[in-house]
Amino acid sequence: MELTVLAFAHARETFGFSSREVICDPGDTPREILERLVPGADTRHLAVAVDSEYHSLDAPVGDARELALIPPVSGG
Amino acid sequence: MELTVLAFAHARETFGFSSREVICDPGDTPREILERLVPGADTRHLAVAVDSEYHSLDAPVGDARELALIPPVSGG
Amino acid sequence: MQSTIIFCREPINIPPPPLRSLEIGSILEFHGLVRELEGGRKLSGLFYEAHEPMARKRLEFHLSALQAAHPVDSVEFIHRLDWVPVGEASLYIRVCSSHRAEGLLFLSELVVLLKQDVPIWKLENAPGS
Amino acid sequence: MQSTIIFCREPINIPPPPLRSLEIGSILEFHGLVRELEGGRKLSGLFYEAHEPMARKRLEFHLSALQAAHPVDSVEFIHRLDWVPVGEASLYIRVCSSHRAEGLLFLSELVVLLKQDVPIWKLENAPGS
Repeated sequence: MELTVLAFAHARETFGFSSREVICDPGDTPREILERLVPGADTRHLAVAVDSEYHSLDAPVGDARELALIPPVSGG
Repeated sequence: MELTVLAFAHARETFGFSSREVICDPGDTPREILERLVPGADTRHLAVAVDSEYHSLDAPVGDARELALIPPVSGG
Repeated sequence: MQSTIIFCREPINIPPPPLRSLEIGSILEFHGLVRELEGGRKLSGLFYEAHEPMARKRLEFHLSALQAAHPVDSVEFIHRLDWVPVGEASLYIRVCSSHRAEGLLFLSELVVLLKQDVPIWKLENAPGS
Repeated sequence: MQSTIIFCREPINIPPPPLRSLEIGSILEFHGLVRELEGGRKLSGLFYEAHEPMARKRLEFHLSALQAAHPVDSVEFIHRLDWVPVGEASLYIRVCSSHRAEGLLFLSELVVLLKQDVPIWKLENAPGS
């Protein structure tokens, strides 16, 4: 399946892209997908969202269309 | 000496005036002055101010120019 | 801190905010409106009365105390007196500060103190009516 | 409760307050302005970026939770995105309620929640600049 990976703010610098299409399986976890994209990338302060809902780095993405990389927020 | 007694809001109804000039001595207390003005008037929920500062009902008014009768406030 | 205390007898006229520096990060505004129902009765307005010189003195005292606890850059306090129709503002407060935390505490504690000992009263009817 | 969530890319345009009943007794407004100094450095502005659909979803979630805790009549949330010059507002929130207590809690908790998990970011420079 095809998944859109969106990298926001500082995650864009860490991962080196703002949007990327990747091929993955429903059983893949965000951590596995990110490791394939950028091996060894730092995910310590990163949250992820799947189809606009926060999601564990280690839970399968299922039939998601979008994976968003969410560094610490700073709105307001 | 002459003292202006001001009655605000519900105190105006209790005491029956909004402003009154009275003759008193520096040693008189607000309670004594009020008792002379309206014998038996209810002072239970009344605060008083002397020259725009809160004052005890039982402390001498000294050389005050104004005694204000302050029922419970309700601004805002 | 720059502070302004105004008592007016017409609809409250809100001045432009006193943005005195580029370090103001928070502007908080509070409008207190007269509500139609008060204690279950339907009103057309409220009459506000004050011991103005004393109210000003009490407010100045509270503003100084609040400024020591929650430093802000400016506060404007406007209270309308006399008859205020339902739906119109009897009170307006604006607090400008670097950060919102101080502004929120300053504003919320100011309204509490106002209702505690500042000689302003609301009456259901104008005196003598 | 009536709630509005707006993301804009121009200076924030404040609509007239949605006074939906004569039982509104409190209007609270918060303007968050971009400050010149951030971490000791002098800025000319900040660039705001959001995951808009997700930010909207998170905000809707928080507004519902806050409404259960502190019922208010309406809330308007406006966040400006892209470049916001120093001295201009990046955030505007207005809360209308019967009483100020609910409005103050709603407003102050909303800003805390916003900064906790709503995907909006401020950057010192525009991406790619």
